[in-house]
Amino acid sequence: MSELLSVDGLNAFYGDSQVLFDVSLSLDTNDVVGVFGRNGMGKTTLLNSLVNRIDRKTGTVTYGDRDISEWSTHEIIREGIAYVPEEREIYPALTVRENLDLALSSSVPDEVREDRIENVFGQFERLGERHDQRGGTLSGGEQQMLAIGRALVTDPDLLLLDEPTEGLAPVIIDDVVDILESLVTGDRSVLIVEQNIKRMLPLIDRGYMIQTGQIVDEGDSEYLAQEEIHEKYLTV
Amino acid sequence: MSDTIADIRGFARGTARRPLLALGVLLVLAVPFLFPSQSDLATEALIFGLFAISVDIALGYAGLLTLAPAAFFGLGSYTVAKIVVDYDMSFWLGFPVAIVLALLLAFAVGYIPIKRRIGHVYFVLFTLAFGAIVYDFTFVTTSLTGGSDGLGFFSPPDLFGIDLGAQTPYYYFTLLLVAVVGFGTYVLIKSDYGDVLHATRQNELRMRYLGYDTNRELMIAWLISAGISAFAGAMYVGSVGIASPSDVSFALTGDVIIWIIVGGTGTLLGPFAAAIGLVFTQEILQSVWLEGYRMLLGILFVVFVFVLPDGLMGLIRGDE
Amino acid sequence: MYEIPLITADNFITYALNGLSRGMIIFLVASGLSLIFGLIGLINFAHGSMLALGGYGTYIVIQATGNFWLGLIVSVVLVTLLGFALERKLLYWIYDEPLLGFLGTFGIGLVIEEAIAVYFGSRSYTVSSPLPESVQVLGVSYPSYRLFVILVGALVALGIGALLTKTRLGLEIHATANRQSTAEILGVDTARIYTITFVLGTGLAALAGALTAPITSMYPTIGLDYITMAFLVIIVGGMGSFKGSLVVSLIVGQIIAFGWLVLAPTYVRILIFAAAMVFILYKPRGFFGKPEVHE
Amino acid sequence: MLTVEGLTKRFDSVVAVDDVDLELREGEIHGLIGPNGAGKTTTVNLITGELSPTSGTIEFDGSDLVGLSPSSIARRGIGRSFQVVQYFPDMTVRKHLHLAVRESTRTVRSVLDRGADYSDEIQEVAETARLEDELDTIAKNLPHGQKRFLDIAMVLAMDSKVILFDEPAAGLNESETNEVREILEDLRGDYTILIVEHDIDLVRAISDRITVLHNGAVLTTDTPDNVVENTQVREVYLGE
Repeated sequence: MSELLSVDGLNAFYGDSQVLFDVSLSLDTNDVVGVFGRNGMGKTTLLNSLVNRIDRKTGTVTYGDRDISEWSTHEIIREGIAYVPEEREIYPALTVRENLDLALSSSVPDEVREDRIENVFGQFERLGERHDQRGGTLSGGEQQMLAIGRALVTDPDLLLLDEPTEGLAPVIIDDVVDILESLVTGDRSVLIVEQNIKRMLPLIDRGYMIQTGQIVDEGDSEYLAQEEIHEKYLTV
Repeated sequence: MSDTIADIRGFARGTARRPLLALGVLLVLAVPFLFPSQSDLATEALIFGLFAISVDIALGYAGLLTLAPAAFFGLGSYTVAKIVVDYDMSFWLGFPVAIVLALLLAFAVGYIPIKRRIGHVYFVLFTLAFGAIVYDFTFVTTSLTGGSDGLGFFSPPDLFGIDLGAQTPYYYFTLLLVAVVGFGTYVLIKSDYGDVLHATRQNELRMRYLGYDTNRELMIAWLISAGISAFAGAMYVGSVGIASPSDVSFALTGDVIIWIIVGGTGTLLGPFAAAIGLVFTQEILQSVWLEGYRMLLGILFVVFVFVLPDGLMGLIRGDE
Repeated sequence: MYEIPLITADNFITYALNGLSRGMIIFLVASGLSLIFGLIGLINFAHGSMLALGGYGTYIVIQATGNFWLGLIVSVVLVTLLGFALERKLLYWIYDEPLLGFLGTFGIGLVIEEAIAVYFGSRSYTVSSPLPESVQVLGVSYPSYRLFVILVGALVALGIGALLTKTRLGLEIHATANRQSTAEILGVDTARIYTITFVLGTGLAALAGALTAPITSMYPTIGLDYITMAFLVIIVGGMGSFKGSLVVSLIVGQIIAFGWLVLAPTYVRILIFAAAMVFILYKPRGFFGKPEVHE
Repeated sequence: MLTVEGLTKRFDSVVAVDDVDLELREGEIHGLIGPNGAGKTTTVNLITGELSPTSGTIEFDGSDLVGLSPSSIARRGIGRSFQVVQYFPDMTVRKHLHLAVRESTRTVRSVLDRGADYSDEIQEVAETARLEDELDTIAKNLPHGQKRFLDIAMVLAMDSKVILFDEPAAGLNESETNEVREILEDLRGDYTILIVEHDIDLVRAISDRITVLHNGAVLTTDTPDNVVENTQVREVYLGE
């Protein structure tokens, strides 16, 4: 397996405040990697810094064999990285179809475009049924599906998922986890940040623990399944 | 290059500070003797300097982006002219009346936008509309304002046997008042109140949670600014002898904003000096290239906005 | 004193058409301003000077060639290019600073206005109508050129409306205006969207200037009068709302046309500005709600 | 000291804070924890007057605070710090503290009040907040950790009786977090403190009692040890 994404010595700042301290991690092609930690520990900031959606950072981010640390967000996305933000960020006034269409680059030819969108509708039937409905009228679970669909429609090589189960009712979390399961089996690399480690363990190959902006532990899913680790980094 | 700037900066702030200041004071005092033909212009320059100071309080210290300073300046000049020309009453009565009217108008206009925190963008547009209304108003209310002819002509009366209608006495009269009001403003801004405004502009949220009623503090700055603008307008009409729509025009508002940006927002002295400097520059340039003056002024302004947004005072002060 | 003219069926139609053509010009100015504000958040004070350039540019070409239509096209194209250069070289840097954006465009507007004054002097210029004849509309005889202006305004409204709601570009503009950072993570080059929108808005202002030249006389500060009105139109219409700027422009056009029957023009202006002040205080999002371009 | 009863805040259809009861006893340090979106910051914003509650009462020193503006609540003696440090970038540390002392001590609110010399109070507060050597530093030049101390110092300078700390350790490294902890320890007993914090270790170490919020409602209020043992709380945090 070859290394797809590598992060080296990443420090991230919001205004004056330093949120990440010397974070290094890597992800191989077709790997599914999790980053776990309590709220406020820097998980979202980590993903935001990978796509340069943050005030200031130092350190390098290498994707494939290219240094993308200084690229602008849309350039990184167009390179084949898709990002599902924590707050989903669905455009409320646009229809489901328009939300998906927007994510497809204008260089994608019309036929392919239609196919891709239909693929997403095949995967998420509920979105297909609601293709003409405005994003703002969807339920929380449907919005999460749309957010994921919006990432998948571009057929990305690397998928970044920020707390896909956050703020959802337990039943809906089950649905979302099912969806994630179907995603991670394909030949696609995924980086998930989550608080809810137990639901994610079956999905991931490897994972990191993050605490106050630092990577404090790492290991395969078996290692991370130990209760002591959860005790130490995740619970009260 | 930067060494030279640093040297000049050090010179202006250090050893040369007092002598420079003294030289400036002497020059200002000696204007009627050195350049007798320029006394009127110097009077105008001083008044505009005070006007720039007053607007700097609102714009530079309180962060209220107003596009209506000329409305208050004009209110000052029209009030005095109205009282002298139409009501045939004392010139002196005009001053307090002008200030009181300006305070009332400023309160009426500013109360809701300041209280509701409508934000910079809306405040700019709100005052733009207000300024446009006041300007239009001077044209249509002919019986009140004289329409496009304005209200004139008259001369200020004698004071202690000195004819203020003459150039030199009015210059010294203006100098005295500008010095007193300007110094008073300086003292006020150097007191805790200046820090309160400065802090409010930098972080209003923090100020509120330190217990400051920031609406009230901003309102006070807005009123002081309007009052002094009107006072400057009142002095101005004494010098030119006529109140006319140009006293409330958007062009005047544009000028005062240019003075403030070129001099440095929130520095008082900078806008004051820039106003005086640019009034004289205008006079010199106008004799050379009459039509092009304002274009050059505009280019200067654009350069300041994009290259030196802190203004001349910012350049002298450096990064403290 | 002002004489109140009688309203007959005939002159009612004439006034309504006058209001419509005036409203269309205001709309061309306001919609560009509104697009730029809605997307970038820039209070573009240089917008009025683009209108002035459009008008004077047309005049220059007419002096040289005698052809109004050529003048219209040339001046709109040149001003649009100027807008492109300004956005890429200057304004781009100050989008994050609303104060500098306002001051910077104010300064640029001043320079352009004064440059016009240097070249043409402060006297006003008029351009003779390229369509001097009149035609019969609804039983009244009405100047063809003004009908042409109404037509152009309507076409622009339809065209921009379709651009915003039906095209890929419109989708990207909506996404950028609504939440720039989200558009970026969907791969939209938002800097490019900013440039396109600014240039489009500038082109509309230039078009308004060229179209208005045969109707009203031109003077160097003509832009200021138009943008003051246009700013207030977009406040009442809802900043960034394309539909809002169209509807309110047309209403203001009618208010001016019929208002002049009963009040001096200046009073009509004062009333409109006063109404706008009330809107700023109590309904700052205007009639058409949130700043939304894509409807 | 400060008693919150039945506090509820609705945003449209969302209930951000749901019938919360909270009592701050005089001199205690009270932790307020809960997962994201539990309503911690909203609760703080309701107490300080930033938001007005849909229903409920907030009683302080025998009077109801509901409906008062943030500035008048602050003047009554409730100070707060912010998640994102709030300060005046271009002013010295001394000026910050001067402004904070001034508004809380002056009785006549006139513009021309030149202000007394508060150097004693400033010195004392600066020492507590580990800033005694930085009094003449311009705030924006302080390292982030010391900006955090400055935020805290301003609240102390106001001479508040109750202090609400909203994530005082956010964005700090370990040694800075320890210093914040020491500062809080120094304040114990002199002030009544509510602390909202993600750093559970810090909250556990310092609090006399902890209230856990979940989905806007109080899950439990108890001693730190009991809260940690509480199975409900553990479930909420692990999301099981």
